[in-house]
Amino acid sequence: MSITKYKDTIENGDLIMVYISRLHIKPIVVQQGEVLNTRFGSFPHDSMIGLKYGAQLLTPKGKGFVYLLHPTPELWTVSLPHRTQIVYTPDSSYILQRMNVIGGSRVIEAGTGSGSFTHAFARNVGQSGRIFTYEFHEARYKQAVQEFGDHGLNDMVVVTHRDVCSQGFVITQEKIDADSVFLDLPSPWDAIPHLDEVISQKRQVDICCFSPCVEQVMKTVESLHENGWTQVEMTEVSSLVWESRKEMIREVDDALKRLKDVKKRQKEGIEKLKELAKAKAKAKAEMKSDTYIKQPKLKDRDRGYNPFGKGRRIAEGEEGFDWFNVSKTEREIKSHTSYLTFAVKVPQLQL
Amino acid sequence: MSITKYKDTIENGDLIMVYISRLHIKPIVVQQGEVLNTRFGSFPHDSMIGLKYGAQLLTPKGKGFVYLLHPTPELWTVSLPHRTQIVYTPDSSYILQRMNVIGGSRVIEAGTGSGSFTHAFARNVGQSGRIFTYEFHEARYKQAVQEFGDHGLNDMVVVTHRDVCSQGFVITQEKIDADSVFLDLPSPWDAIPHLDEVISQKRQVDICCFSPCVEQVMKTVESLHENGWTQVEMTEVSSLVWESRKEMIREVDDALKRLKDVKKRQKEGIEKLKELAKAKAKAKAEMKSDTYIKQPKLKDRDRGYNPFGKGRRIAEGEEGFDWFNVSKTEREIKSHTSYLTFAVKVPQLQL
Amino acid sequence: MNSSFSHEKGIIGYDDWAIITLPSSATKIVQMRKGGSISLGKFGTFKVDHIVGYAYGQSFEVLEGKDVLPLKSISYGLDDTSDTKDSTPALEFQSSEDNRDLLDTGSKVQKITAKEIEEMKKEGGGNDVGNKIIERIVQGHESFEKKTIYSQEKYLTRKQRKFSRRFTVRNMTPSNLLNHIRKDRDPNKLMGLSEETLGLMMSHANVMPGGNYLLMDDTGGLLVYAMLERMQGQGSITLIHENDQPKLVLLNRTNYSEEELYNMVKPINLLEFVDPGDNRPTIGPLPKEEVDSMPNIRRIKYLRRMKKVKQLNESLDMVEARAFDGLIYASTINPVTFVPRIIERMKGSRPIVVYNQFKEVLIGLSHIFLRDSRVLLPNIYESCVRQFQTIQGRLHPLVTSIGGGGYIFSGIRVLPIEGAVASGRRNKKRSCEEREERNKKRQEKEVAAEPKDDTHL
Amino acid sequence: MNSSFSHEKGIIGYDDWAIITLPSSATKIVQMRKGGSISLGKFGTFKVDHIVGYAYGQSFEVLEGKDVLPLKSISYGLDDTSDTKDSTPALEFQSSEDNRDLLDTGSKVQKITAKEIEEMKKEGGGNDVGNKIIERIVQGHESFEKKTIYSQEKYLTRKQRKFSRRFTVRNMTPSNLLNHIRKDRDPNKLMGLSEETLGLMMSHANVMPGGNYLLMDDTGGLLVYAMLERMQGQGSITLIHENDQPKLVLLNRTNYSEEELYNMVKPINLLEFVDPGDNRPTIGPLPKEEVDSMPNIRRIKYLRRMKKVKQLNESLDMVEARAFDGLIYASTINPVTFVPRIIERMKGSRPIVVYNQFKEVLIGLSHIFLRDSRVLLPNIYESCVRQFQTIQGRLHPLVTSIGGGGYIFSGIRVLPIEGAVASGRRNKKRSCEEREERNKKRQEKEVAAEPKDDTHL
Repeated sequence: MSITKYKDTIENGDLIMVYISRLHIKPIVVQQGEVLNTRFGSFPHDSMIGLKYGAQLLTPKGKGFVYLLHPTPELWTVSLPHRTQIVYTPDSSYILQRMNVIGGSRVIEAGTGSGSFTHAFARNVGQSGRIFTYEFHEARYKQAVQEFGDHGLNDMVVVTHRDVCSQGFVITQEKIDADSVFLDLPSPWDAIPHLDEVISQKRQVDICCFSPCVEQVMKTVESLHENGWTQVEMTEVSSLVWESRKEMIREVDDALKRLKDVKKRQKEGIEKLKELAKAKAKAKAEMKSDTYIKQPKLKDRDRGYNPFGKGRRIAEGEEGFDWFNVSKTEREIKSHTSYLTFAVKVPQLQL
Repeated sequence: MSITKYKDTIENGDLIMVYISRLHIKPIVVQQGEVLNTRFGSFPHDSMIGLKYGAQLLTPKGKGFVYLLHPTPELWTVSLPHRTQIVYTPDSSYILQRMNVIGGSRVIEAGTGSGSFTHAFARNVGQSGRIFTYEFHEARYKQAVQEFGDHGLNDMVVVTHRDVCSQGFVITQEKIDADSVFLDLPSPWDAIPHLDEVISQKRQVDICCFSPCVEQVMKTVESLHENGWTQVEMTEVSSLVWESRKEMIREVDDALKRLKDVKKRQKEGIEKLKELAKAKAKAKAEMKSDTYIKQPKLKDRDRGYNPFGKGRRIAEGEEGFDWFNVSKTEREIKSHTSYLTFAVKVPQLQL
Repeated sequence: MNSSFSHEKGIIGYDDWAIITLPSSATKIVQMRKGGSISLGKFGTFKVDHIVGYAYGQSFEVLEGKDVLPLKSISYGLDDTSDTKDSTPALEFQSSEDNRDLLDTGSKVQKITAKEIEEMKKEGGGNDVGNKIIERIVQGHESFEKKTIYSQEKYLTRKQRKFSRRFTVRNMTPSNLLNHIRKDRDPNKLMGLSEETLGLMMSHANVMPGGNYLLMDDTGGLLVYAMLERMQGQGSITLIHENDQPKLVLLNRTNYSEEELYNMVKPINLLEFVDPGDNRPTIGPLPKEEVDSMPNIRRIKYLRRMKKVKQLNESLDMVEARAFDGLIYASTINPVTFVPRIIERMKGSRPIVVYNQFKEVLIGLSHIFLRDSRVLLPNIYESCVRQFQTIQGRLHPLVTSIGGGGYIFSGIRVLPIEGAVASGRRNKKRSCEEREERNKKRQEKEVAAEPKDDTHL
Repeated sequence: MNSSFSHEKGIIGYDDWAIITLPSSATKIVQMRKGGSISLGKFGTFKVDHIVGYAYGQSFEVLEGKDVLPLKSISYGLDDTSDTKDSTPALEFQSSEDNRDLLDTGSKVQKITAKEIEEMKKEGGGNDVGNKIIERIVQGHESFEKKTIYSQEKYLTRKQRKFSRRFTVRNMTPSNLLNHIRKDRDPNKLMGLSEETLGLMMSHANVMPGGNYLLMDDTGGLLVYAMLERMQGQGSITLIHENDQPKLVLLNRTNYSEEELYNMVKPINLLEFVDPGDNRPTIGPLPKEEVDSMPNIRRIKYLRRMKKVKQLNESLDMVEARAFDGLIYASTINPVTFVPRIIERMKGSRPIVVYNQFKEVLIGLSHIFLRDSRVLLPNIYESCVRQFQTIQGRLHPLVTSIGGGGYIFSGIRVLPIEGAVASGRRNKKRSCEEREERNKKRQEKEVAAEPKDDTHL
């Protein structure tokens, strides 16, 4: 099977992505006789074989379930442990779009890193394209070779264990003739001078350098200019994930009604007032947070906080109340990945 | 009158902000006998005297109107011609908040520039505080002196015509003893070494350097470290203005109904079909944009595009249709003003 | 491989559609008609024949007689490094260390008049005219020497953008087409879509050769184009539209032939999509003899119609077989009520991507899918690119940019076992399990980071 | 001037409330009780008496015996420049040019055990323990020398944040209080409000000494505090609340006395505000003789009540006089139906500022005011600060930050002539006039920038 070609049915030996929870998606290779253990229960691989991709799978006891997903470069990226700096989808998708990496493109990538962007490159270039990817860290190189094989990318991807900054990009197997270059290196300026040997001499070549720090960008920009690259532009992708939420609509008239009620009761005499105070104190003691609000009778309910009676947590979006549809980011957001420095090199053809 | 103290009624000699349109707010000093000419008509100043601030004023012929607003530092900023780089409210409000510029603060500002931030500083420090502002460009200095006088800021603001980078901040009139410093200079690192002479030796001093380019920030950071400032942090304020808009809710069932209708008519024969084509061609010719859509009868209207009948522009939010409440930024947004580099200097008291 | 794909268009060729960038940085769409001329207005006119054969991305300078001179790049300001022999040599002038002596008196400082400039323009058509005008303007600027070197460069760049006669020829890629419309036409023609959001959609939807996609496209065909480029002639795009035919005006500016579009893009209207059984085409096929005996014109018409019938039937087959590998939805029809119906036609574990210019529209959709067990990982994504000026010593983000760029809702269509799981409440699906996980993490962090014993809030 | 204002609190004094920043960069609120000790948990304990008298902003290192040593700053990593005699000298070690030989095997490379660290901690209370632990950890790290100098520094900083015993004492400014709650407690306690949005609110509302403001504050009193600090004892804050008394828990952590708060902050409940005439207090005043003859406790109670009655009556007078200089609204009560009623109580040309965590809530309000001629310049504003790491050679924005920060609606209350202008349609008020202006500008720009003659789209 290949991550770059859809299948309908799960077969023995397939790489699948098991959705356990939103923050936990586990890639496994389906093997007869194996078992997947999760906190929701155990799932024998045998029960997966023959199911449709996307199927829900219950534990034998029916207590928990997972979904069996088809691998995609983006799901693969999400499922990765953060073992090295990963190029996430907001960056990778923009790079692919802007550099026009499409079927038939010939791409240089250095370093391979986690290999996750390699997957997206491979998906885009297809069988007629080619990815030349370089990794100088030996353990990572070996892992990449293994994974690309498992994921059916061998037709498109050529992995080389090398430090391109000192040794350049030339390989003996074939002429690279790249039209797209992606450098995710601490010092891209050491690699840039080596590119002329391997990029296309017949068409525009696009480059993108991925650097977290401004100082790196500055040196990269200088190196690109010195090496004849033009249209140099630095960019930064900001991305946000929005969750849709519901916020209760509390009307002022309900609050006024409640206050009037309080006032009326207050007028009903000191005795009553004292009881009230007790009830209030009790209600207060029972309140743990602002979201603990009163159980109103639906008939003549009060949309705001009602100090009489017992506190109850109202679920977000609960019926019997009015809600604003709102959106919210997560508490902690990613505010920076890397700067992307783009440039092009256009062969100066002589007609 | 003073921009830093509210009045209720407009008097002769007041500085007022005349709201002509959202993009045109004109500051004038009310003078008996003068006339303000706008594209909505002429407004004699005499008709303004005695009115309440916030009043709507009609032209003598009642054809056009303006609103007479009380000046505030923020309105003053909006009304300025863009004659020099202005510190706009999203930046200035954050700086004021973060540096805790409040009543009694003693502030150094260099350069004065358009003087607009000086107004906000003055509003914040009040009568018990002090702003020491420096401008090396003579014409701008003179204009600032004039404006601060007109706006009643003389009690709080001391303007000096000087190049602080070469001559420092010391003035003969009084001891500065600043606790807040704002530098909007091309090379703040030239001014930073001069600060020790004029900042408080008894309490924490906050500094903010306003620089558009990264390279300036780098040199500033270095200079701050060298001169004993700590807690150095660079920040950038991004701000957006959202307009609320309405987007028509077009339901798929309405579109389906229309297509069914078309199909029915098509079945009704070739003759009819031909007429239809003509009508369609006509309708199409009459459409100038996607927002030209059909005049539906409210009874059995079609929420989508209806190819029969005459095109008509539907106003945003028009009754008889359903609308999403949505928000939108302006077409062109401000994406960068300057980087703000903050730091503090804490006197190392010996007990 | 087919040479219609922009990727193959490395070299400027006849009949190509391309995008030209002017000195003002505005862009325009042109077609390379053999023997034709292309006018850049005040930036000059040149013959198509002179630029054909160069690589896309090449810059040129307009010379006398509609000729051109290839340039390595268009660059402006003091370090104008474009290697042209015709350029006037770099200007020499004094500059000031700061601008304290500079008075902002607007146009009064300029001694050269608009009329003089007009007359110079008439003198000739080449770039040297532009350079001469700039030289004269600088000489005519009374306080030019009082400016700092930075503001001199700014001034010079501004003038060069106005008067120089250089241009760059760019490939008609989906990104270049999008940016042309977004920056120089009207972003609303594309429902506000930005390049980065387009990229995000293509990746989230996993668009690749061989996929069979469902699409609603109210961007005039930009999405069709972006998908076609990635699919390289393999797979199909079933295009749901709401009129008698889809609006694909932008495809006329690309290099795809009618035949190529026929093979890849299958239009189907809403009614046919929603009710495929009831809307099968009822025309033909006629017996072979009858077709053979038709008059020529009628036969051609008949065959053309049958071709469409065949295409439609294939699409209806796919709808009935629920055979789609992804949904990309960019329509002004309310997705909240429609998308939940569409996804029944998709295979399992395939992505759903819904674009809208307004987040508010997608929030409702997201709420629905939070309670719908057919969709995993429902979220709204926003992506926004900031561009920086990279002139040495003056690195900073661009001061203004085009606002908006849209939002996407994305999720994965899955196949829940019927009855096995109550179509989960919101809390079930996200809040509980995840907030627990997240809170746990946070608490661990807090415990590690800070003592709890003496805190007051 | 009153010394309660945080501005006057330049020097750490007894009974002050202050904020302490720990090595982990977490913060905590403390009060400087004379003779008391403050525990920073694993970061040590020190005596209040040792830090009183230093300037706010001062950093310290915890020494043996709850003593402290003043430091110029807390800095971490290789260039730890804090000038303390007790610090162990900078460590010396090899580093690698790149990390190609480094294996990520997690905790296995560390030879020092958690137990050993615990034992070292018990040895003593001063910062040198922290430094010794760090030294031991580095020595125990098998592949530390295979790291690049950057990752060594990162590692060192991380360990210092965990084991060093330094802290900084900060002034209880509204910003510091806000950031403490936002970063180390729960942003929802402040309705998600960020420092930059708070600043924007204060400027848009033109908060200054002498102003008389209307306020709804569901942030626990943070807005009251921020306003008080700016008003310096002049003017008033009329605080509308919806219960028997306002919730101002945060004010207990500030240095304002009850008397100061009484003079500036006037609570009034919703009912009293909406219907001031019907809700005048009916109690007292009693004849002087009666008061004099009261038992002591009852008299004190009576006088206290009369003080509140006086305060409430003043507020009701202002409501009836429509005398307010600004509205700041940060309440969970739907502003859409309430704010249009409140603004009747404001003077002309005074700002309206409505905060909400969710833009969606403010859109409805903005739509109402687009059609309401009582409000000029209605808009929704968003402001967001990015923080950067400024370590030399590694300048970049922080990799993560706290999301959200809220939105404000802002406009100016004006006094339209009744009947003179139909309460303008949306188009009237904004779209037409302005779009015209804007389009005109854009067209001019386009005309200047680009020829129109040969464009195709």
